[in-house]
Amino acid sequence: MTVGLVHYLVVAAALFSLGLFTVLTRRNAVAILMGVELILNAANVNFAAFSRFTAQNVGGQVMALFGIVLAAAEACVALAIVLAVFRTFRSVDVNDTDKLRG
Amino acid sequence: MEYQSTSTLLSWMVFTPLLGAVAILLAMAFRGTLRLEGKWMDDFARVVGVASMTAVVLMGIALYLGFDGKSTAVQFIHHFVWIREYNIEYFLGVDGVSITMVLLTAAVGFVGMLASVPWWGKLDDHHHPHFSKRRVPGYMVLFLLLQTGIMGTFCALDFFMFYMFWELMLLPMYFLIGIWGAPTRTEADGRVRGGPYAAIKFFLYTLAGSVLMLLAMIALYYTSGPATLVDGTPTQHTFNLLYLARMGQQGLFAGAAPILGMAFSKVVFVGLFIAFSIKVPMFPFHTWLPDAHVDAPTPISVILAGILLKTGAYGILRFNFSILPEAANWAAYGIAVFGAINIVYAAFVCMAQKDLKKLIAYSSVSHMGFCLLGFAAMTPQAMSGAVFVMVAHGIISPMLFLIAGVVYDRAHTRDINGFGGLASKLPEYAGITGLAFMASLGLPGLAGFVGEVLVFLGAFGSAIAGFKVLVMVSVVAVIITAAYYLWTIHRMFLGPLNEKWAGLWDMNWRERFTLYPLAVLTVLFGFYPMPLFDLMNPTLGWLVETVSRVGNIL
Amino acid sequence: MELHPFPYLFLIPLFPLLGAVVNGLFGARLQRRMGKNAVHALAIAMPWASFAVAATAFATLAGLSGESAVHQSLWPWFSIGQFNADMAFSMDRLSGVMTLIVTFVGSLIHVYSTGYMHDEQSYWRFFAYLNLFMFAMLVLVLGDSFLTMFVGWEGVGLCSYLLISFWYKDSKNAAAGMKAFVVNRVGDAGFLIGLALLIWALFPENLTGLSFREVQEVVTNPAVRDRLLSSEVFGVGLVSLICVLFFVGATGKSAQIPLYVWLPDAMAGPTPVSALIHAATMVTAGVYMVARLNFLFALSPAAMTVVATVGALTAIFAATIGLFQYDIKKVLAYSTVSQLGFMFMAVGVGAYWVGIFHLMTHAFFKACLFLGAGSVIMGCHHEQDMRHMGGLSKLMPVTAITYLLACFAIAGFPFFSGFFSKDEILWKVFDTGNLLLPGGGKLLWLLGALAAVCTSFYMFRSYYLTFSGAYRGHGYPHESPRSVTFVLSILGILSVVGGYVGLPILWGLPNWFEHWLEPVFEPSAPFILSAGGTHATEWTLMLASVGIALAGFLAARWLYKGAANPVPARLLSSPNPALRFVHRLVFNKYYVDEAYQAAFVRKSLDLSRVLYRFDQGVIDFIVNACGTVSRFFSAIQGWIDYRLVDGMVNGVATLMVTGGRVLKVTQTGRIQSYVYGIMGGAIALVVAAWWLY
Amino acid sequence: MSIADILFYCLALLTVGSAAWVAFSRNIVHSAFALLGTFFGVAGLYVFLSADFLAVVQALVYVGGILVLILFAVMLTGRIGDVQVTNRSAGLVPGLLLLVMMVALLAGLAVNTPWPVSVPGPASPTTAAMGDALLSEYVLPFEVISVLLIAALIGAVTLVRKEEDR
Repeated sequence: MTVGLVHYLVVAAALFSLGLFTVLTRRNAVAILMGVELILNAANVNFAAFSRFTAQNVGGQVMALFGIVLAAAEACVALAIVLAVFRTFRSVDVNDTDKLRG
Repeated sequence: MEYQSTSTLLSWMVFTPLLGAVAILLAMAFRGTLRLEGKWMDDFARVVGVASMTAVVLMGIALYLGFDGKSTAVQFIHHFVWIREYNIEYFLGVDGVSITMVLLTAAVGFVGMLASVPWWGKLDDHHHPHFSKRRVPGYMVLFLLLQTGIMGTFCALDFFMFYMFWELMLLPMYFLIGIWGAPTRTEADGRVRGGPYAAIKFFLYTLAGSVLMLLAMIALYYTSGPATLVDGTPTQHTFNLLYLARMGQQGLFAGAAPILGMAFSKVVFVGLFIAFSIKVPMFPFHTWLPDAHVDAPTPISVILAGILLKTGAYGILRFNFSILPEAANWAAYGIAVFGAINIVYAAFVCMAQKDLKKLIAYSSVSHMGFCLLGFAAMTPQAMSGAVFVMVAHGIISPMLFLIAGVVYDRAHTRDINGFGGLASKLPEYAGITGLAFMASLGLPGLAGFVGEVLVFLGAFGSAIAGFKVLVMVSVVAVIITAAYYLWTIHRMFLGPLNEKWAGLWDMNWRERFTLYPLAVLTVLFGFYPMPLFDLMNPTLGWLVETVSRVGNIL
Repeated sequence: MELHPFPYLFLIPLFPLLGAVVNGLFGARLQRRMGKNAVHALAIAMPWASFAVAATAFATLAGLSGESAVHQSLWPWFSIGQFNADMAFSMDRLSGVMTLIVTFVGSLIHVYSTGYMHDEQSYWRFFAYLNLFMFAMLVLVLGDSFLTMFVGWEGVGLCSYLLISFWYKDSKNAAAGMKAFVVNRVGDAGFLIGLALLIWALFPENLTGLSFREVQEVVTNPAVRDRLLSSEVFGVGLVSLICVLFFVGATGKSAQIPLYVWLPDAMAGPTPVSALIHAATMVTAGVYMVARLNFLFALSPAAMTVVATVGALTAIFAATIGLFQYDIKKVLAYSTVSQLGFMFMAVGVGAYWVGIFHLMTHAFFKACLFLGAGSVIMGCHHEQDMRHMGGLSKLMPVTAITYLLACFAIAGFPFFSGFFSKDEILWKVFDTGNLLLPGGGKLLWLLGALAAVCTSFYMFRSYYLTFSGAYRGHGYPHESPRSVTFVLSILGILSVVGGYVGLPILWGLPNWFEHWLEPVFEPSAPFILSAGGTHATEWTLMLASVGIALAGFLAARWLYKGAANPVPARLLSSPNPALRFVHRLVFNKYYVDEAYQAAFVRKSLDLSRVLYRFDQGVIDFIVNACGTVSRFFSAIQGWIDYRLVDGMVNGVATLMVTGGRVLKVTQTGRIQSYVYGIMGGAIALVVAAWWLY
Repeated sequence: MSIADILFYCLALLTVGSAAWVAFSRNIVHSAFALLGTFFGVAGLYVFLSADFLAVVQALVYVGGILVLILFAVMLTGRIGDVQVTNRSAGLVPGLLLLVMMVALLAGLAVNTPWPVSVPGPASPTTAAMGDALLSEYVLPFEVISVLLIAALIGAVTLVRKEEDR
């Protein structure tokens, strides 16, 4: 059956879930970042898919563009945090960094 | 536009003690600079106290000389608007009804002051400092405040002002009994008694009464008809007692809207009557008096018995009888019955007393019963007799309490059976006590008799037939009174001298200064009561005439 | 009744008052510094001075017309509307006689007291009280209005209280004094009610004042009299109720049947006191009062009957008790009660002047008897029991003679004063028609005669017991000093001569006394009826009374003359139990005292205790209960306030804390758990949105 | 089933597979490289969606920038030589459960909702259109994004500065 919007949505859903899974189950902060990146990509795929199949204009793609830019900024800051955390905690294990426990 | 100010003497009489009190307080405040320390401060307070009371007595004499007994009008008026919004006026005045009480207040106040000054005579207070040496400035300030309160109560002719002075009287008395009274003690049967207990009981009891008076005041204010303030501004309602009396006599309150379904004037009458009868004290409300007297220091008992009880009786005359004549007629027989109960019941209870002061307190209850009987009889003789009983009792009961004070200061006990044969050791004291007891039991030729016989003879002639029976019952009390007084003399003074009291010494000059003037007054009024009757007869006659003319239409 | 101003009238009561005040206030110092003579000099001078003034007043009175009175008004005492009484003295013929008796006998007794009380420490106090008593008695007698008389009336009661309990160190005397005063007060209460009734009955009849004159004018006016007689109070005739109430006052003062119990105990006082107060003056006040109100009493036969019968009963009752008393003063006390009974019998039947006449003669011989007894007591070193006396006639001749004269007088031997007055009484009683019971007079006469027999018997018994036979006492009795014997002799003579003032008309001799008092009792005269006794019956009665006197005398002489050492207590040891019971009953005064004590005194004490417990238990309990109840409620409010309201506030706080603690767990610090949270929330929202729409 | 569809499925499979590898791999380095596959897969998808400019930017920014950055991070923090570079995930079971539930939920949602699908036009270059859109319709977000980038830049620099001058 021809590739329609639904297919893209399913793929994006899969990407999103895998990303989420990574974030939840990984103990390494960097792995979590990777999960986040997967989630963001899923979102951008959806944007592009909708722009293509429903909006007939490039609005969706502009949003996706912004998504990418943001992802970059976010990754950069996140990694900076990870490095700072690594310097103070000597480890990137998420469980060790629970200083803010209540 | 009537009742314009004629003289400010009354204001001076009411507020001189207050000025004295303020002077003492100021001296207390600046005692550092004035170098008034300890003993000097006490003496200063005493001098100021005695000075202000002497001033009040002198003004009292001026008042007596200036007072025209013939007219029934109010004299020595000092009247100006005080709180305009509520038509409250500063209205002092004195007429036939209150002149005797004002003079009595001045006299007994002076005697009370003399009794609280420990000069002129030895005081045996080695183990417990005599009350007149403890915290003297405070005592003097409160004493003077009390005097202002009482004088104000008798002179005030504005209901609000009357109520204010009525409350002012309570507070100093509470402290005087509480602090300078007897220390707290637990009696044989475990009941806690003592100065503070008595003070609280007195204060709350009278306060409960004055709450009713407050309600009555407000009720009267809002049903009173149009009147004018002293500067002519017309008003819807009024606190002016004389206007209220005039309205009452024109039947305004008799026709007013009923309260809770009962006639207005009856409800207000009962409210006021209960408030005043607590002070009189009347039979069911009298139990505060013996406790207050037993635990109060001597001069306070003098003031309490001498004048404070009269405020209640005066209130009945000034408020219940003048403002609500119909209700007065309706309640006359009831009051008389309570009066008779007062007389006989208290006389019998006196027989069972072991404490001298309690005995005298109950005898006061019995004597004040005569006033009630006299008021209710509504005949000129009974009314004048009743007011005379108030004056006579106002002279005799201070004597009795001073006598109790003399023996208490020496022997530190008031248990009558504990004494015996004092006459041989204290002849002069026995003589003066004999005179006081005889006056109190109504021996002819002394002040007590004049009032009593007038009340008896006057009450006999009252329109209501039941009075004859009440008088006959009250005459029984005369016998019982004689019995318990003589029995007291017997147990205390006659018989062999109880060696325990061999060390007592006879009266000193302080006691003589206080007792002998009263003794002279008792004998004088016993043989020559006319000066007093000239003062009050016209007004009381007019009062009786107006009240009985209105008749019982409720 | 015209009034003649007599400016010195107030001096009569004033002198003794002055004496009393001076001795009272400064007596102790006077006695210490100037000795007892100064004290009694002043004290004696006063009554004699007032006697002198009384005599002059009496003289001026003699010059005036019958109804006139010497009057002086000092100052208005009461005046309220219609009700005014002045402090005024007036002496009409009746009070003139009384004043003379009082001042004369009083002065004599003052002289006597100097001897009797010679070694008494508080000598000045005795004379002060004695003078005070004279003042009170004179005010009573000279009092112009009911109230002024009442001043004297109670003043006398006070002085008798003071004098009876003069030796107060012994509480028995003090108790006797108290008893006297209280019993008098009971009488006075009756008097007051009577007075109130009288006043309010007369007020509508425009009574102007309370003086006897004004009351008499109003009552004697016929229209008023009829209205009074017809009106009733509590179902009893108004006038008779008033009179009976006044009579109650009289019984209190003059020790008649219901209220006589105080007189025998009053013997606890010094003998001159008994002589003056309980024989001559005070006790006669009741008779004077009834005589003074003759215009009232005459109106109601009921009241007169009551007075007469009570008098007769008292006479016979007291006389029987007197038979067996051993204390000489007790004998005389009961004899006084009995003689007073006679006086009231006389006054009760309307023979007022006879009552006053007997009052006068009684004053003389009873004072003489008492003073004689006093000198005997003094002689025997304060021994009052006759069983320890005897044979004193040789040792104390003057006392014995005067005592004998007085006994003859009281017994009613002819030509002695007692005979004239007592015989007249018995005749008037026999001959009266005023009593309710027509034959009543005869019955009362019989009682009177019996009492007369007993009187003469116990008087001579006392004479023989003390003066004849051997001396049974200890110590050596001696004759009293001259002041005592002088007074005794005067009184002895008077008790003989005193009667000649009122000789019976029967003997055709001028009866000055009746003539003198006749105008005073003129308003009651028309109402006094006689049962039409003839001269013959009068003669027979006179002989009968002589016989009575002789009978008593002989019986006493037979029983007690030359009393051997053991008093012949025949009656005591007599085998017949009934007689012994009678003797014990009479000796113990019919146990009246104990009855009164139990009935009235103890009952009123119990009542007062019950009322006091009621007062403390019930009323005070209620007051304190209000206190505790309000404290209880405030405690509840406090608890509510603390537990609930506060509880809620604290509850919220603890809620927050526990909530926080619970939520804290979620802050694990691990990021993934937060993401779980987010995811859980997101899914929940999606499901909810989907489920809802 | 046209060639394009088959190609699309392979590409989709590549993307999802590498994503799964990223999720499940033990070794952090392996997952980093797996991420590369995912990014290229997504770029391919963009091409299918005729979003050519987007595909290029994706490849450039994600692969060139973010992936390199992650690799750096992995290297810097991995403490090579740490034998047990265990990347053991914690709580595997709930994660899987959540994964399946999420996929089911989203896919179900995607399939069931009636998307207002309109037939897509021919694939046309979109760069010019995107440029116009950026500077006309989306100028505000464009400016904001630039500010954000600056802020991120500064933030990252301050975060990793050396300790001593703080």
